[in-house]
Amino acid sequence: MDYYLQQLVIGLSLGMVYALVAIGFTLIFGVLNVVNFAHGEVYTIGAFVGLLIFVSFAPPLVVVLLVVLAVGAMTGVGLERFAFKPFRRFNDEATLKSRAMREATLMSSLALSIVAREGIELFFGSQFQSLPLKHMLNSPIKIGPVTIVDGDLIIFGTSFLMLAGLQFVLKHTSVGLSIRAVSNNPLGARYVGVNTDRTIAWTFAVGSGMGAVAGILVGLYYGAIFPAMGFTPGIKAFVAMVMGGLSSIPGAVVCALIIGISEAMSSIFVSSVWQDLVAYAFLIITLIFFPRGIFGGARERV
Amino acid sequence: MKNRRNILALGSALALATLPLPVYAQQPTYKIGYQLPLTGNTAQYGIDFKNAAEIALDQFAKAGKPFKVEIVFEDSRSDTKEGVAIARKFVDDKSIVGVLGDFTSGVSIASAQIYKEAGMPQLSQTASHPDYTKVSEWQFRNITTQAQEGPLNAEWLYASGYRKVAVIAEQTDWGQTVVSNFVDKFKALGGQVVFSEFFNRGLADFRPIITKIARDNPDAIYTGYFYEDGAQFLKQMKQLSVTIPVHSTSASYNQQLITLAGADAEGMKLTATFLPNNPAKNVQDFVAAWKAKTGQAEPGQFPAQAYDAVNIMLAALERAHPNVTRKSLRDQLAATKNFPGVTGDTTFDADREPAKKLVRAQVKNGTFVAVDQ
Amino acid sequence: MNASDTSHHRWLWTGIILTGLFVLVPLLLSLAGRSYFYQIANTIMIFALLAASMHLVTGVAGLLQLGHAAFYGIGGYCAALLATHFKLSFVVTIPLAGMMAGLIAFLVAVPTMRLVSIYFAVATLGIGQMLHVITLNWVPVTKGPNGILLFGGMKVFDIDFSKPVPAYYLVAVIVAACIYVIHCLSHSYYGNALRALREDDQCADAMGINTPRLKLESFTVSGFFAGVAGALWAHTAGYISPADFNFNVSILILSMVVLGGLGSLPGSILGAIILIGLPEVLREFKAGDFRNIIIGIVLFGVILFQPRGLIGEVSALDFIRNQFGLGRKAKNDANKTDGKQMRVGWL
Amino acid sequence: MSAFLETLQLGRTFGGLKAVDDVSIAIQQGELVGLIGPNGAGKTTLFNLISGFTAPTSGEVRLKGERIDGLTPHDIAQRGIGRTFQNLRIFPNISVFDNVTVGAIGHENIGLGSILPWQKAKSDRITQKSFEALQAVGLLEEADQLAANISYGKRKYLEIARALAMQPDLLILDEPAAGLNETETQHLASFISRLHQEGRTIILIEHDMRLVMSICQRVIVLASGRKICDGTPDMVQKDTGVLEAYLGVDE
Repeated sequence: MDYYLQQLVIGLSLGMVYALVAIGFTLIFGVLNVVNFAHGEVYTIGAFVGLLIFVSFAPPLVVVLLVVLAVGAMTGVGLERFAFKPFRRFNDEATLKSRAMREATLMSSLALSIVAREGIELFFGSQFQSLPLKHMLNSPIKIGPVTIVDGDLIIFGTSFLMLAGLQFVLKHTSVGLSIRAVSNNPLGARYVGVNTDRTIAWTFAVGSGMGAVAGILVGLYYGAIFPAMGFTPGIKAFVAMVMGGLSSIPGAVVCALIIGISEAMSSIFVSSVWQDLVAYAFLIITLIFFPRGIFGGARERV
Repeated sequence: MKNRRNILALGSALALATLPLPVYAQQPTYKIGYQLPLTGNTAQYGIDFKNAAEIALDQFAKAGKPFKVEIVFEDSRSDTKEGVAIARKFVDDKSIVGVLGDFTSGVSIASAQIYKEAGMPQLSQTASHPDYTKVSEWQFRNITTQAQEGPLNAEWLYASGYRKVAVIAEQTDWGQTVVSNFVDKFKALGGQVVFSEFFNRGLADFRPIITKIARDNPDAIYTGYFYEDGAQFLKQMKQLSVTIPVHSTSASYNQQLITLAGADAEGMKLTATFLPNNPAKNVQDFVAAWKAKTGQAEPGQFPAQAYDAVNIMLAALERAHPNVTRKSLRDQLAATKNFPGVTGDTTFDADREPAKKLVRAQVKNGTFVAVDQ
Repeated sequence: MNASDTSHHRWLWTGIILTGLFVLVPLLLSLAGRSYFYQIANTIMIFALLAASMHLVTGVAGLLQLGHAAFYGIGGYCAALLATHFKLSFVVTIPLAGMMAGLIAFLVAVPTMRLVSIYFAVATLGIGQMLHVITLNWVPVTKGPNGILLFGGMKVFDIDFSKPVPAYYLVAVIVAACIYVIHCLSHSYYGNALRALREDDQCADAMGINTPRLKLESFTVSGFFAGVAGALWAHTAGYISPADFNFNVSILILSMVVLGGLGSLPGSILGAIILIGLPEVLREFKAGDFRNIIIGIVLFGVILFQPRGLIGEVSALDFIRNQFGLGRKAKNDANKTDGKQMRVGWL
Repeated sequence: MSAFLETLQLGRTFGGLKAVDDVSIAIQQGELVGLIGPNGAGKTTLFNLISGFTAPTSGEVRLKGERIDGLTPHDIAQRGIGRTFQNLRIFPNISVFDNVTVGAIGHENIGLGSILPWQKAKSDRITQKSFEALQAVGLLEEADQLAANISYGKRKYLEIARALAMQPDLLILDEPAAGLNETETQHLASFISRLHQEGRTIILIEHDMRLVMSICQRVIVLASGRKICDGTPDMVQKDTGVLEAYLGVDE
């Protein structure tokens, strides 16, 4: 029994890691309806920036997270400026929603992600970076029969804060209002005086800042910071987003947890090499049988 | 509609063809090709090889031999496509008489097909795939395969009193041999393998596997991983308060393992062919040169492997001199006997496999030390 | 469809292409005396076929495909397994590998066909990854990470096709034939039907186009040709492992199609030449460490400044005017124009 | 004689909303029928029900006596219903000619086998039909331009040409005059009349009352998803129910 409980807890913490990445990813998709392939690299950049700060100044974790958030937000704005904005040449509805733009930005963000990953690799090498071990978030905490680490609590807390903060920003600030407006109807928002370009930049700032924070947190959690670190969480976040109905952030978070738990639980029955199959199977099943996401509520975006 | 394609193909072919071909001086300079990953996911290994090779070449140049040797490094990115292109390139260059590399077995084997066809001796420092040396008589390797290491470890674990063992290894060609060779011998000795599983390389989270292993409560865990996965595994074992003794192979021998895992690496046992604190002069010379060149800590198993591979090649060249051809170099390589390398004495057997002496080591106080036998 | 596709130009161009492919390029390569160029040429041709097969499904039919490498891999594995287990000659394994890949593509396509745009892309990504995980871990059949080594060589009628020059001709003949078929498909009214899918599949449906069937067909055909490419790779390289068919390869092929211009077959082929050739050229210039970044930058630049790729979808019906003088003729002689004269469509 | 196209108690609900409610209409061969109604009356939904874009929740659609509800749009199109769209839906990145061929391709039901040499007759028929359709709408000059590059008014005709290339038995035009100016509308009216005189059966959905009243023999009025009037233009103009529906008078 303890064994199953322990696997469940591991699955939960795995799911929380995916959820952390999925929040920013889903925000950007939900607003713009574009896939940001470079989100995984923003995550990696967050981890490397955090690592540099730790190595150079060794400040408290909170300070690092804030700096990483800021750097991530700037990266996001830059990313938007170079990979997304040029394709919104016209601000009519056809352009904002066109498939051509979606696919062009998918490719442009992919191209930038190659540049970013190769750049990091060139600069730092492709190996795991050595991280001062004292900064790692993996001190075990025993709760009854199961063991968790302090990082689990921090990641849970951060995810919670992000979700709550995001809800607050979206519901109670003017930036949030314009983000929601652009998400619903970019052209309409523009007609009523919302600065679409600035709002989209804000969206990228918020989403990428969150992605970067996820990067450093997960980096510290596993003690593994390396240029290709963004790929797997990126794909899992993607799957979570699709399962959750594409534009629903709480949906994506719940689905991330489901994926994490399923992966850990699957290793009870089969060899862990098949673990990745779980997420992909979920993806395909969702797409084929629940095209609106497993909660069904969200609007279908086709 | 294929017109443009051909014009471009012609254009790029011309562009490549008109590049200046090197002109060779009359003095005997032999060229060796080295294909290795200098970019991509495995670049860290390739860069280490390059450094080690340059140290070996440097020492050779200072030794005042009657001929010069040049090594041509080409980046394969651990990508088969690029590996075979490099192989063709080396084969084309008539002045290249022998080839070192590649890093992964896959790229080494795909390139080996070309070296086989062209008759070019190839010596890989790390290709451990059982089929690699079976490609042809032109393939050599300087790494002890698991056929040797596995049984040795099985005996060690059995002698330590362990009867129930869990085995995990990465899902690669190498990992497969780690498991099969160990398990066969361990069962033959009368031990029991209670758990055996593979994991995908670069897996961040080993906790589900560790929890599973802990449930089966083995006496020890035998692991086939490289240092990065190893560090993750050891850290997460400590995190879950699992204290089963861990044994590993020479592949995890790297100072970085201890840097990454810290105190969690304490106590891990492994077999190795190279220990930097071996007092032998050649080892100490290499370690000193390595530290001076790279500014890093002691070299790990793989750079030492590459250093020896280069020196074995150079020694074979020296024996073949002055009638150096690809064929004569191959024959001299095959004749390598008791070559005194930093990874121990190397002799190639009839299958062009090295026989090496493995030492038993352990992580103690943040460093690898030999275990008295 | 291009202005030059008039009937005599057609033969001229075909002649030039075939002479170039089978006489001039080998001649030049032989003069250069380096089998290296043959190797590059082979890789380029195999990837040109991959890009062309993806062109059909992504460029023409507009189905964004992120798992193409999986079909390439199925072809490679099928050929390698048939060759090692049943000692079959490549003459047999190559078409069989194509059919196998086509069959799997068909099975994959049946449930995913009604998905649209990004949903479909995500599904192909997921299925591609699943197939990769399966080849990597289904050890009893695929030998898993050990890969498959083909010891046999490629001897038919005493010609050893594992030597660079015969291998070049073998690959050139097969790739040229396959690309010709793809060309016929994409430059026919069938191709127009696929383009209609790309532009607006709902609308195409209302025009009487059987969109699910067309999607299914184009996906299957594309899978078939990817499988042929995989078999060619397996036989010419002599060794395959799952690493040859991972996600990065899918992205590489997609990049070729996008770089050359979505919807343009010559563009896709040009993309293959650049993305395989450029790293090698940069290698010559000792730009080793930077070459992957350069590729990323080139790709980005093309997407940004040449949204239609290097050779975008060419203005489609120049050829009508050239071929039939319809523009002018119609004015004077509109009612008399005989449909029989207007042979358009495909070469 | 049964009607050429008829809907029997056709209904479609979205959520609780009855977009189309118990609508029965019958169109005879060779008629030009106008379908009008205030915004949100369910005109386009009715249209989508007929052309198979939306499945009905109740009732049936019959074409030449055969049920066609529940069939896919391409099946229905191949049975002879050609349509245009309310918001122009041309294929922008291919040429005007290629746009039109798509209609003919649909009619010929082109498949993978059609690149085979002995299928050439099909291609020739497609070429001819497309050419004739382009000629009919007067767009031959623009044949090789990208569809995205021609003017708005011409795109309207392009859409009609594409539908004509389908050789439809019934042509459904969804607000063809939307966005056109006075002169263009005039021109369109005479064009539609000509199509009708050539013997085509046409349903015209339109906002522009004058256009409908001037060329249609019969007008059907929808309001709140229901058919409230069906008769000659004169009758419809005098009908109080129609007036109420348009003026928003409560019942």
